[in-house]
Amino acid sequence: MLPLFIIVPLCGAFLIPLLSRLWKGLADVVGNLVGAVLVGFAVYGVAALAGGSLPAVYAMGGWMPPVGIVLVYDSLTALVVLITNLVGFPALLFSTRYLDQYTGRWKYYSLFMLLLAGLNGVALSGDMFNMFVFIEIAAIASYALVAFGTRAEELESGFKYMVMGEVGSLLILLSVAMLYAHTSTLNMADMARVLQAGGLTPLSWFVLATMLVGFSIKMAMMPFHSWLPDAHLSAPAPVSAMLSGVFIKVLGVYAMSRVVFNVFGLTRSVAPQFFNLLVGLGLLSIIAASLLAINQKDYKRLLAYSTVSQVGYIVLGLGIGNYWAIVGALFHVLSHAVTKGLLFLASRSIERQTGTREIGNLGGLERNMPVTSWSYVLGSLSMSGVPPFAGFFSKLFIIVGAVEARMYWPAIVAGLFSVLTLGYLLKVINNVLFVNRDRNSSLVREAPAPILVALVMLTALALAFGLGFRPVLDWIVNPAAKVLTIPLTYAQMVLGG
Amino acid sequence: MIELYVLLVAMLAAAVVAIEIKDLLAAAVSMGMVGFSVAILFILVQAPDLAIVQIVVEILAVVFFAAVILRTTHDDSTVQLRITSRMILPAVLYGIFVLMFVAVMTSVLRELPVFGSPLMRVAGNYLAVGLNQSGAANLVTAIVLDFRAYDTIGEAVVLFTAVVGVLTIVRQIGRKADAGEEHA
Amino acid sequence: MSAFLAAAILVPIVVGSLLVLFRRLPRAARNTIAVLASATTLVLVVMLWFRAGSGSHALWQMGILRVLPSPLMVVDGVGLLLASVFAFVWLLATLYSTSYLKDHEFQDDYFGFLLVMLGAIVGLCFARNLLAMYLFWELAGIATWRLVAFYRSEKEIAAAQKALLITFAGSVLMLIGFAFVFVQHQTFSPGQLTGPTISPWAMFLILLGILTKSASVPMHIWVPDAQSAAPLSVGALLSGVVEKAGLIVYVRLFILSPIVLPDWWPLLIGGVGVVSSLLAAGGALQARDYKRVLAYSTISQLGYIFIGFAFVSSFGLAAGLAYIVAHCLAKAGLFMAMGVVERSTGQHRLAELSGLAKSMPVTAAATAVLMLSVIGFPPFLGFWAKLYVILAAVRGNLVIAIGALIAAVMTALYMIRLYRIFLGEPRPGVVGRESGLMTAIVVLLAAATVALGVILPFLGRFLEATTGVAGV
Amino acid sequence: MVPFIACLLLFLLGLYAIVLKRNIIKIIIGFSLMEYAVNLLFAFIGFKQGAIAPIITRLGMTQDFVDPLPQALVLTSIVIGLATTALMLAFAMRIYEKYHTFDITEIRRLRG
Amino acid sequence: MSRGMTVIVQSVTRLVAGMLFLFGCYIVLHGHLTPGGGFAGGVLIAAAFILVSLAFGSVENVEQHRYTFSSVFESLGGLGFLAIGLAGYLAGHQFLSNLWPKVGEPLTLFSAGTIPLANIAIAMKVGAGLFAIFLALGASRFVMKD
Repeated sequence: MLPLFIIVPLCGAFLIPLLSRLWKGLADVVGNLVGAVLVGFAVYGVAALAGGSLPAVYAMGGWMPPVGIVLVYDSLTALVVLITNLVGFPALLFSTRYLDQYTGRWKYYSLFMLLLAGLNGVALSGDMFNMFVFIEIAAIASYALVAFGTRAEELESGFKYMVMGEVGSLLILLSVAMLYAHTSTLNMADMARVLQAGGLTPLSWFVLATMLVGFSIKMAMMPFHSWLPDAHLSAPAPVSAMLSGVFIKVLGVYAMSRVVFNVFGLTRSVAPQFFNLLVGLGLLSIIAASLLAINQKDYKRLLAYSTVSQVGYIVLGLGIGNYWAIVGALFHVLSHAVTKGLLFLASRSIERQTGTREIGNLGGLERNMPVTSWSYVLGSLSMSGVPPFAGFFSKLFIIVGAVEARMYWPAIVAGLFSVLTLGYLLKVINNVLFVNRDRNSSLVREAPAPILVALVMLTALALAFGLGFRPVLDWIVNPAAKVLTIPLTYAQMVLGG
Repeated sequence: MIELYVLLVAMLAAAVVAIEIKDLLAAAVSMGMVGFSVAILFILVQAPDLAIVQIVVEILAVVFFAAVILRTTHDDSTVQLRITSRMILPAVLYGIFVLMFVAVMTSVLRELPVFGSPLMRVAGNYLAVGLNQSGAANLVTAIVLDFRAYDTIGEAVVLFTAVVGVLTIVRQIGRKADAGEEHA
Repeated sequence: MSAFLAAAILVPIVVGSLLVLFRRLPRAARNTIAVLASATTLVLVVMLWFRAGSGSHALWQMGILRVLPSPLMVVDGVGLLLASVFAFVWLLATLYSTSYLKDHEFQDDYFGFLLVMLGAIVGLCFARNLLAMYLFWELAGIATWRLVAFYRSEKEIAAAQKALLITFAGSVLMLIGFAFVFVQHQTFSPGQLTGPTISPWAMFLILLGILTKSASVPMHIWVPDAQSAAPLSVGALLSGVVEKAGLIVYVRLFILSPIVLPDWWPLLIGGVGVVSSLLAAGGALQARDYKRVLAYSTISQLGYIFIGFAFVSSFGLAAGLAYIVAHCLAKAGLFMAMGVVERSTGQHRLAELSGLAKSMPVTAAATAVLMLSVIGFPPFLGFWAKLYVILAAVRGNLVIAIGALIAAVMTALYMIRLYRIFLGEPRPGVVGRESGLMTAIVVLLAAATVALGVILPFLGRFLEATTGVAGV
Repeated sequence: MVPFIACLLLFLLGLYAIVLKRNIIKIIIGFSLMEYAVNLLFAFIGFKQGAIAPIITRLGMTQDFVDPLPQALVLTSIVIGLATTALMLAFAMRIYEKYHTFDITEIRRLRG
Repeated sequence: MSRGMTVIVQSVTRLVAGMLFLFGCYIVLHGHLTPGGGFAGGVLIAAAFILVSLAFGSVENVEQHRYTFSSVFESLGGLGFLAIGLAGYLAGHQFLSNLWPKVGEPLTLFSAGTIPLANIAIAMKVGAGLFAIFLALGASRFVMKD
C-alpha cells in the first residue's frame, strides 16, 4: 500500500507525456484522476492508522532497515500526506480551467504529478538520503512550475527561488554527509539510536545548524524568506496554493521536525537554546512579515507575506515545544494548508475574472462573484483564527502552549498578530469584495464551475476541520504530536524492540 | 598518497580560476578541470564507478555550459577588480559565515572518523551478503539497483523532472496571450 | 430538552447562512422566511421556559465542541430571561427591517446575518463553556461586521472594519485569558474549576475582552462610528442586544461561577462603570446627530449595568439583569423610532429637525415613553432597574453611587435634548410621516416597557430567585 | 583530515561564487563546485586505507573493500547535480534572451 | 548550427558515434559486473546522439522528430523501471524486490536477476532525457510548442 503514494503520481507523470500525444484532454483526466486516487489513499491511510492496522514500516525491496530503505507511515506522516493530497486535488481541479491561458498543458501536469510524488516521498521516507532525493524532486518540480509562464519576471523569480532553494538543498546534503560519517548509517531510526546514545556534540550542533538553515530556506522563514513573495507572484495559482499550503510545510516544517525531534531526539529540557532560537525566529517571522503584508498593494504579494508570518506561528509552536504548542503547530499545518490554498485559489479566481492584482483597482466583486468572495471571506476568517473554523483551534492551542510554558509575551504576540492578520485580509476583503465603487465590477462574471468546485471543497474542509476539530484532534493531530513529543518512539517503531 | 594532495591542490586552483576568469567559456572549461580532478580523485579512493559517471557527466555538463554560452555571450562583464559598495554587505556576511564555519569545523572534523578508516557499520552487510543476495558482482550496482533501488528511482525521477523542467523553461511562448508579442 | 435548545440556536444560524448563500429568492419569500425563522426561535426559547421550569438544570453537550468532558450549555433562569427578551426584540426588529430597508440592495445578506446573529446571541445566553462562549461571541462579531457595513460605501465599511478589529483584539485578549484558565484548571468550563482562584492576569485579560465587546471606556471607541454607520434597525440590535454579550460572559464567568473575586474587584468594575457612564453621557450631550446620541447613551447605560454587577450580591445581579431587560426594550425602541424619523425625513442631524410631533404624533408619544424609561422615570421599567442599581451601589461604595446619580441626571439632559426634534415648529421641507408597521413596532416596545414596569414586583422576585438557582 | 578540509574549502569557494558573483553562469558554476565538494566528501568518508574497489572479481575470496554505500549515494547525487545544473542553465539561457545580460544586478524587474 | 560541421568532423563522427553507442550498450549490460551501469551507459549513448547532431547539424523538422523520439523514450524508460519495481510487488514480494537473484551463474552476464533489466531501463531514460536537454539547451532553434 505505502509505495502506491509514490508510484501512482509517478505513473501519472510518465504517462501524461505519452498519452497527451494521443489526445490533449487526457492530461487533465489523468492528472485529476491521480489527484482523486491520492486523496482516497490519504484518507484511507488516516482511517487505517486510527483503526490500528497501521503504523506501517514498508521495507523497499524486502531489505530490512538499516540495510534497505524503509517507508514509514506514522501519524505525523499521515497528517502530512493528508494535507498534500487534500490540497493537491482541488489545485488540480482548479488547473483544468485555469490552464486555458497557458501553453504546455502536459508539462504542467507532469510537473505537478512529480511535485506530488516528491512531497509524498519526503513524508514517507524513513531514510535520510532518500529524503534528500525526494526533496530535490519536489523542489526541482516547483522551480519549473514557478516559472511556468516564462515571462521575464517569472523566469527571474524562478531563478532566484532556485538559487536559494538549491543552496538549502546542498546544505542539507552536506549535513547528511556529516551524519553518515558520524553514524555510518542512513536510516533515520538507526541514526537516532546512535545519535541519542552519543549525546549532543559539536558535530550534532553543526549538523543541526546547517539543517536549520537549509530547511528554513525551504520553509521561507524570516531571514530566508525573500524568494517566496516573488515566487508566489509568478507561479500559477494552483502552484501558489501548493507552494504555500503544502510545499513549505512538507519540505520545511515536516522535514525539520522529523530531524530535530525524531533523529536528534531534542526536547526543550535537553536543548533549551535551540528551542528558544526557534521561538525567536518564529516571532520574528510573525511580526516582520505581518507588518510587511499590511503595506502591500498587490493582493497576491500580501498573501505571500502572510504565508511567511503563518509559518512563523508553526515554528513558534514547535519552538515552545510542549504538548499543546506542538498540537497547535501541527493543527496549524493542517488548517493553514487548507486555508492558504483556498485564499490563493480564490484570489487567482478574482485575478482571472478581472485581470488585475491591484487592490485599489477593484471593488464590489461580491455582488457578481458570490462563491469566490464568500470562500475568500471564510478562508480569511479561518486564517485569522475565528471560530468555528480550523484556524481558531491552532491559534488556541499555540496560545495555551505558550501560557503553559510561561511564555506570556509570545502568547500575546501570537494573539495580537492574529488581529493584524485579520486586518490585512480585511483590507483585501473590504476593498476588493465589498466596497461599492462605480467601477466596471458589474461586468465581472463568476468563475467557471471547476474553479468554484475547488473553492467550495477547500472552504468545506476549513469548516469541517474546525467544527469537527475533536475527531481531527483525536485521530490525526494528537497522535502526530505524540510522535514529536516522545522522541524515542520513532526509532522503536521502525526498528522494533 | 602524495598524488591525492597534489590533485586536491590542483582542483582548488582550477576552482578559483573557474570562479574568477573573465571568459565564460574558459570558466566552464576550468570547471570541467575541477570535475576531472574529482573523477581522478574518485579513482584514487577506489571508486571506479563514480569515476566513470563523473567523467561522462562532466563532459556533458561542459557541453551544456558551452551550448548555453555559445548561444549567449562569452564575456563576463561583471568581473572587475574594483570593490564597489554593493559588494560590501554580502562580502561581510560571507566572511562572518566562513569564520563561523571554520571555527566550528575544527571541532567538528575531530569528531569525524579519521580519513581512510570508515566506520562501515551498515556497509559491512552489503559486503557480506551483496553478491549472494542480489547476484551482482559490482557491489555498488547491487546497492544502487537492489538494496537502495528506491533511491535510484528517485534519481531517475529527478532527471525526468529536470528534463520536463527544462522543456518547460525553454518554451518560447508561455501564455497564449503572449503569442503575438513574442513573434513581433 | 436539548433538542429544543439545539434547534433554537441552529435554526436561525442555518437559515441565515442559507439566505446569504442562495440569493435568488423573491423578496416576499425571503422576508417571510426571515421573520418565520426568528419567530420560531422565539417560540423555541419560550418553550424552553416550560420545559425547564425556573429551577431545573439542563445540560446539553454538543460532542463536537468539547475539549474536555464538561457541560457545554446550561439552561437556567438568567439564560432563559435574557434569551426570551432578546429573541422577542429580534423578532420585532426583523419585522421592522422588512419595511425599513425595503428599498435597499443586499437584503439577502442583511436578513441572513441578522438570523446568524440571533442564533449566536441565543447560544451565548445559554453557553457555559468558555470555548462555546467564544464561538458564539465571535459569530456575533462577524455578523455585526457585515451588518454594520450593510450600505457598503467606504465610510460604512471603514466603520465596520474598525469595529471588527477592535472587538477581535479584545476577544483575542480574552482568549489568552481563557488559556490561562485552562492551563491552571485543565478545563474550559467555569463550573468545573479545580479551585476558586484564577490568575489575576487571566481575570484582567478576560475583563478587557468583555469591556471591548460591551463598549465600555476605554475600549468603546468603535461604538459611535459603528452605530452611526449601521442602519438604525441594526443599531437597535447592537445596543439593545449584541453589546450585552460581554455582560453575559461577565455574569457567567465572574458571578455565576465558583471563582472568588479579589477585594479590589468591585471597585475596579464599579469604577469602570461610573467612568464609562459619565464620559459617554458627556459624549451624548455633545453629539450632533441622533444616531450618535443614542450610541453614546448606550455606552453610558452599559456602564450603569456594570455598576450593578460590580457589587456581587444577588441583589446586584438582579439589578443588572433588570437593567439589561429595560435597556434592551427601551433602547431598541428608541433606535427604531429614530428609524421612522430617518425614513420619512432622511435627516440625521439634530439641528435640521424640529417639530416632528405634529406630523408623527404616535411616534413622538411612544418615543417619550421609551425615553422616560431610559431616564428612569417611575413607573416605567427603567425606573425600577435604575433604582436597583443605585441601591446596590449604595450598599457597595458611596462614591460610585454618587457618580451613578450624576450620570442619571446627565441621561435626563441628553434625552431631553434629543426629544427636541419632536418639539417646536416644524421646519419647512422636513416633513415626518408615520409608517404603519414600523410605528406599530415602536408602540409595541413602548407598551412592553410600561407593562413590564407594572409587573416588576413579580419580575423582581423572579430575578432574585434565578440567581439562587443558577449559583452553579 | 586534510582531504576533508579540502572538500570544505571547495564548498566555501562554491558558496563564495553564489553569494558574491554577479554573473549567472558563475553562480551556476558555484553550484557545480559545491556539488563536487559534497560528492567528494562522501567518497572520502567511504575510503578505507589499503582496500580495493567493491567489485567482486573472483568467487570465494575474502577481500578488503572500501565502503560501497557512499559510492552509491554519490552516484545518485551526481545525477541530481547534473539535473539541477541543466535546469539552471535553461533558466540562464532564457533570462539572457529576455534581459540580454547575465548580470543579476541588472535583472531586477521585480520589487524586493 | 543547422549546417553541421566540416566533412572531416563528419566522417570521424560516423566512426566514433557508433563506437560510443556500442560502448555505452556494453557498459549498460555489464553494469552489474564491472564499473559503470545504466547511468554511465545512458550518458554515453546520449553523447553519441549529441555528437551526431552536433556534427551533422539539423533542420527544424528533424529536431522536432528527435525531440519527440527522445521524450517518448524517456517516459518509456521511466515506466519500464516502475514496471520492474512493480513486478516484484505483483510477484508477492515488496515493491522493487529483485526477482530471481539466484538464477544464473554469478559473475556472468545472465545473473543478478532484474538488475540488468533495470540498468537498461535507466539507460533508456537517462540517454533520452539528456539528449532532450541538449536539444532544448543547445541545438534547436525551433519554437517549443506544446
